[in-house]
Amino acid sequence: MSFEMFLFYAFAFLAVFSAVAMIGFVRHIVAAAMSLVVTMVSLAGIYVLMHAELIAAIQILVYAGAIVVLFLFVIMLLDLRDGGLGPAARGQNLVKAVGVGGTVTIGTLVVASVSGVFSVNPLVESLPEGFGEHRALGIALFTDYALAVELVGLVLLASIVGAVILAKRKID
Amino acid sequence: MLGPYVDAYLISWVVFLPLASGLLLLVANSVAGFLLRSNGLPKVVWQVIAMSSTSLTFVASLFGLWGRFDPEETGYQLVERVAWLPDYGIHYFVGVDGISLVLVLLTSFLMPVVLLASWNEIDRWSRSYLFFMLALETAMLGTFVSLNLFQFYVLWEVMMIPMLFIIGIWGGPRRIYAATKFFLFTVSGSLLMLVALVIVYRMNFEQGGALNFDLVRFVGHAPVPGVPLLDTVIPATTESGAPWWQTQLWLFGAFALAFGIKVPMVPFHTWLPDAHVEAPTGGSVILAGVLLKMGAYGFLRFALPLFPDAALAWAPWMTGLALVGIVYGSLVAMVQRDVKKLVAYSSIAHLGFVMLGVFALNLQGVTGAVLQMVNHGLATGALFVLVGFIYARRRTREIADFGGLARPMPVFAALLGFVVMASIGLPGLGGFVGEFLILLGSFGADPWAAVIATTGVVLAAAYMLWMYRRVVFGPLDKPENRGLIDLDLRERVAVGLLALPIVWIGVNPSPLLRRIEPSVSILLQEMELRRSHDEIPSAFEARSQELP
Amino acid sequence: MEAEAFDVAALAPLGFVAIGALVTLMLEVVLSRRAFVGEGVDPETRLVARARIGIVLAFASSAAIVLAMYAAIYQFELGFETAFGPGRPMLQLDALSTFATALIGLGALLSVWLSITYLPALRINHGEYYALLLLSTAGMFVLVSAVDLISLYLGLELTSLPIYALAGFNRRRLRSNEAALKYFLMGAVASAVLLYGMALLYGATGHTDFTGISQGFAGGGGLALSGLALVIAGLAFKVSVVPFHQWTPDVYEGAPTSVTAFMAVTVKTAGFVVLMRFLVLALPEMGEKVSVLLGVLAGLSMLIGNLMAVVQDNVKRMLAYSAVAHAGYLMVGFAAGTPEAWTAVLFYLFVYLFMTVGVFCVVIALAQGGREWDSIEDFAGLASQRPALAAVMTLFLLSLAGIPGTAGFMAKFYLVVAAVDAGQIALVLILVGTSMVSFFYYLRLPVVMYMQKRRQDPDAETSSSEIVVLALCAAAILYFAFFAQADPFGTGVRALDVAGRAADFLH
Amino acid sequence: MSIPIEHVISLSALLFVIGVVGALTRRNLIVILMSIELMLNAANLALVGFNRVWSVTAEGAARYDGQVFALMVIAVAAAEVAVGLGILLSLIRNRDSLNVDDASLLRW
Repeated sequence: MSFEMFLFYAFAFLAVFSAVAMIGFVRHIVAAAMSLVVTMVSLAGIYVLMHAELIAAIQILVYAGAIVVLFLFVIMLLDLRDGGLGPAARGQNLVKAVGVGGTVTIGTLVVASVSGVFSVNPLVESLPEGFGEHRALGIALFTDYALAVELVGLVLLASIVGAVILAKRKID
Repeated sequence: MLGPYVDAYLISWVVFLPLASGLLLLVANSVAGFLLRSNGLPKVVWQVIAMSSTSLTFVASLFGLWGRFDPEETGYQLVERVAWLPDYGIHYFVGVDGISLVLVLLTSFLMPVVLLASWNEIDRWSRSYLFFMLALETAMLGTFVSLNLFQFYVLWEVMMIPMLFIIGIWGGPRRIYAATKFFLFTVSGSLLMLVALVIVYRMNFEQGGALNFDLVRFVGHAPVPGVPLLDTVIPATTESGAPWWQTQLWLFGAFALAFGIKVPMVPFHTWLPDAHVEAPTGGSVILAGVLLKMGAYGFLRFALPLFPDAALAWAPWMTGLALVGIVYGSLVAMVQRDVKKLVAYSSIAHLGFVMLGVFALNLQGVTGAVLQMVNHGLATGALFVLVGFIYARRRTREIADFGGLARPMPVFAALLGFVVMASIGLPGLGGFVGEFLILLGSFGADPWAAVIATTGVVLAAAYMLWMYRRVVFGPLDKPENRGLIDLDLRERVAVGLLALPIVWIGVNPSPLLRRIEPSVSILLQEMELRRSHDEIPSAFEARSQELP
Repeated sequence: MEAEAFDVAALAPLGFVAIGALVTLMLEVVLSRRAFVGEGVDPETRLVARARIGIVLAFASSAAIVLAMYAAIYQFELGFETAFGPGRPMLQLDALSTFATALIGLGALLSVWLSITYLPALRINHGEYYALLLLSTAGMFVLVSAVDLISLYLGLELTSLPIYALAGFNRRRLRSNEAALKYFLMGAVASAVLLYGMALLYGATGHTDFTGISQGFAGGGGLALSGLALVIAGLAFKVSVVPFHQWTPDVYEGAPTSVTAFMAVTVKTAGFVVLMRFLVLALPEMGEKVSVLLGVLAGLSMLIGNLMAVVQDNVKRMLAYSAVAHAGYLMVGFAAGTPEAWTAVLFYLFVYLFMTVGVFCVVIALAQGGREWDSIEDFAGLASQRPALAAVMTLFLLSLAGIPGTAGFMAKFYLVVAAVDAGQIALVLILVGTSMVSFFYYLRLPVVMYMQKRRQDPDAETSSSEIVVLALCAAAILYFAFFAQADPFGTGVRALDVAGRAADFLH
Repeated sequence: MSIPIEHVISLSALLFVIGVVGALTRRNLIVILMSIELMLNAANLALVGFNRVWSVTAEGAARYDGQVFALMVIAVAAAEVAVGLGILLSLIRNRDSLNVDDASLLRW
């Protein structure tokens, strides 16, 4: 097994483990947020392995740097004494069980179908020079995808306005 | 000045005149208030407007439609056809034949009489009441003259809305229940008919016809007499390889459900007693006089000619249901203590007769059925009017609360006696001719059915006369009944107007029969022509070549 | 696909509403600065000032929307047809997108007018309301012209995020908070599911644009099919099709009524249009399987929507289930999948807009004293007190029920014709059967309005903006009941033909 | 040698399922939000992984559909969290609980 593969499995294990920890067995909500950070960072590592350096950087910047901080900020704001989690995943009723089962089935289906599909389009071994680096991706973003970037701007504006009006302390 | 327009669109004038004056009523109050600076006008103004417009409608239909109708000519007359939704083959398409003519006359005649009879009955929102009545009249007239299936369906459903409000707002104590039940039964029953209509329409298109909802093929200026209805070949059964929903049996069933509920035939009759008992007098008369005829008319105009094979296959069952209706209606009527309910159940029995005549599928039977529709409209209408009068005086309709009314109210007693006789079918009055023809036709189709139906005649005599005896004769033992005032002039005129045609039809039915019979015989020919014997596809081609 | 030159003019409708959103935001700040100098202003003055600012903002938003609609109609008339984006096509300008843009604009415009007096009545008159509404409208404009998964996803989020906030706009009311929360949680899960489906589709086909997907889709394969299923599920959530409808009643009930009206008509339109475009462009030969899947969704929606609506006591909740049922009727058109069916679906959406806005406008007209009058008892005897309001409400409900003489019937009729034509008899029978059920609950309101005694006596009056909306909706319903395909006033426009032209986007 | 795409997608599917399970079974609102983030991350992983498969056009030029998509998703995720937490805060002001089951005014 190459070093690359080793790193992949290590990151994969970390990601899955901390994800399960987040939804499963941590006791305090801050610990859950920390588990989320670990997952995010592991995924960033995997992105690097897959020649997506820019994504990896942004993943860490936005997720670890902004989103999880936002979570922590709200947790702090709420001042939860008991960790706020209560008993771990209790009493799942039938509907939820069916939902979970269905999703797992879909997931399994996906995994099962993956092998067949990719025989037609094998992994490209020789990537173009500088694939996934910030320069190439940046050029793509502001030429082919400029419209999408504009739209993301609008989405962010909408979320700012929405969040402000909802969270503002005093309104008349 | 308007002469040419009136000539060319005679039917439309008759149909839309009531609605126009109804809309006038709606806006008139604010306009009058604005002009006269008053808080609206008294009720009598609105009543006079409504009265005169309905009377005008009757006069127009009498002199215009009846006067210009040529009994010698078969097929539809006074036809008008204007594109409405042309891409879907939907036209505003009206015309009359003998069958619809008499029903149009019945409707336009009943309406002013009803308004006269219920002059003092409505004491709140009377303007809205009059509007609903007038809108109802337009919808009913429009339904009778429709020659486009889609237009027919629209008016058929729209008709229920004013009736819903008339029962629900101005009805008796259980009016909400009755109105809702009436509306849900009749409107939901027709939905399947819509699907069947659309299926027939698609089949017509798939067989190379135009996208067309018109009932008759339109050639040049007027439909050619005896032209086939919708050139569609509809397989009788699935044996021809058609999917089940494209067969006559199923399609006829969908139509029969809609019409059967409206008639009402027996398993679907439960809405009728409730609606009748709770409705105000005007609503009851229109309901019994006109709305119930819609079902039977629908069978004659649409279900039979479109699906002749299915009609034949269903005929024994429908006859059976009609007989059940006659016997059941009569028996239940016999045990009623409420006069209005008794009349309601007698309607079920009478309509059973009509359906019996229709499904005899021969000339006498069907002609008798059409005639009986008119008679029932007049006689039962008069009964409801009289019941309304007595209810207005005593606020009760229990038979037990009356007795000996002949003494304080002799005119009432005499008129009630006359109407009861008409309802039973005494020779010399209208009911006799109709029932006789139906029994004759039914005997030709199935003697046993005629025999069973005859018991219905006997039963009808029994419960009607028994009711009459208990109400009018006997001791005048209730103190409240002593001081009853006899009918005043308005009331006498209203009932008298209804009595007039009853006598006329009984004495001289031939003007009616002369107009009904040709249309009925065309209808029966049409059915025979469209029966899907094996040679039908070739017959279809031949017909298609005949016509441009 | 050869990308066209990037034509900024094509973005005009989107640009107008986006700029309008920014302008209203700025305007609010500027105006409130002038109105509230210092903290010492008494609350009464503040309220009056707020109401005035609200009117200005409403006019500004109306102007933006009207400009956008004008641009869209202009583009529709000229018959523009380009796929555009600065490099690769992201959005498609064609008859369908311009038609839907105008339609959504109309829904947004009417919602803005509904809000003018409603927001002060509930004391939630903040300028951000209009900005959020405009941003959401912009998102829907993107959505209906999206021809790429990326723009579809972004459009969907831009549509949804402001509506989550709008649903919770009445911050003092717990119900509104919870509605927002519920809508947000379920919506976020749904969009994550949608996103995952998109990722799978991309993986299976190697493309994110619809035409590329249709080329790569050939033969399907498990990956592509599961991706497709997830995408359909995600979109079905937005248009509240069973079994993805659970949010609908709570959000309809909890959100401020003007927001409910807005999302009921516009999100549904946008969702169905994008679903239509996705199905037609990405799956040109929509297989039997997809048709069956859509048919099942349609049948379930009609059954559950109509049955659940019967037992509701709250008018907004009842209308929510009726919305589920109507989504089911529309899905019948999707299961049929013929050009006539698309025409019928678009016409239905057009008519649905008037009926729904009208109904919610009546609910709004009853709101007063900071409270909604939205239980069925609150309508008792309305006809004796506000006869015109009761009359138009009856008209809207009859139209929703599909009684002839209303535009709702014509819409249903065209749908039935198209479905019969496509041989979907089972679905048509379900449609008809459940319509019978629907009469039960649509009839309840007219019955209580006309046939029961008035219990409460609020002395509210219908404001002029509400009268305009009600009159417009009622007139449209009556007009299209008889002239869906005719042109009695010589305008050269026939509604059904317009819908047909819009549905002809595939050629 | 590079990482087999099947493994990447399996990892992504696993994370997605974990996210769904978390969103459906946990009662704490913040944890539900985190689970939704996990789902979005799973989709991102799939997008980036698939971009590795579809990385060049027929002419040999680089293609970035998946990576660009992933970038957009990251931005949108941030926006979503902001709105979600805003809703949470306004709810908490009216009711002092983070538990979903306490949202009982409206039936779930």
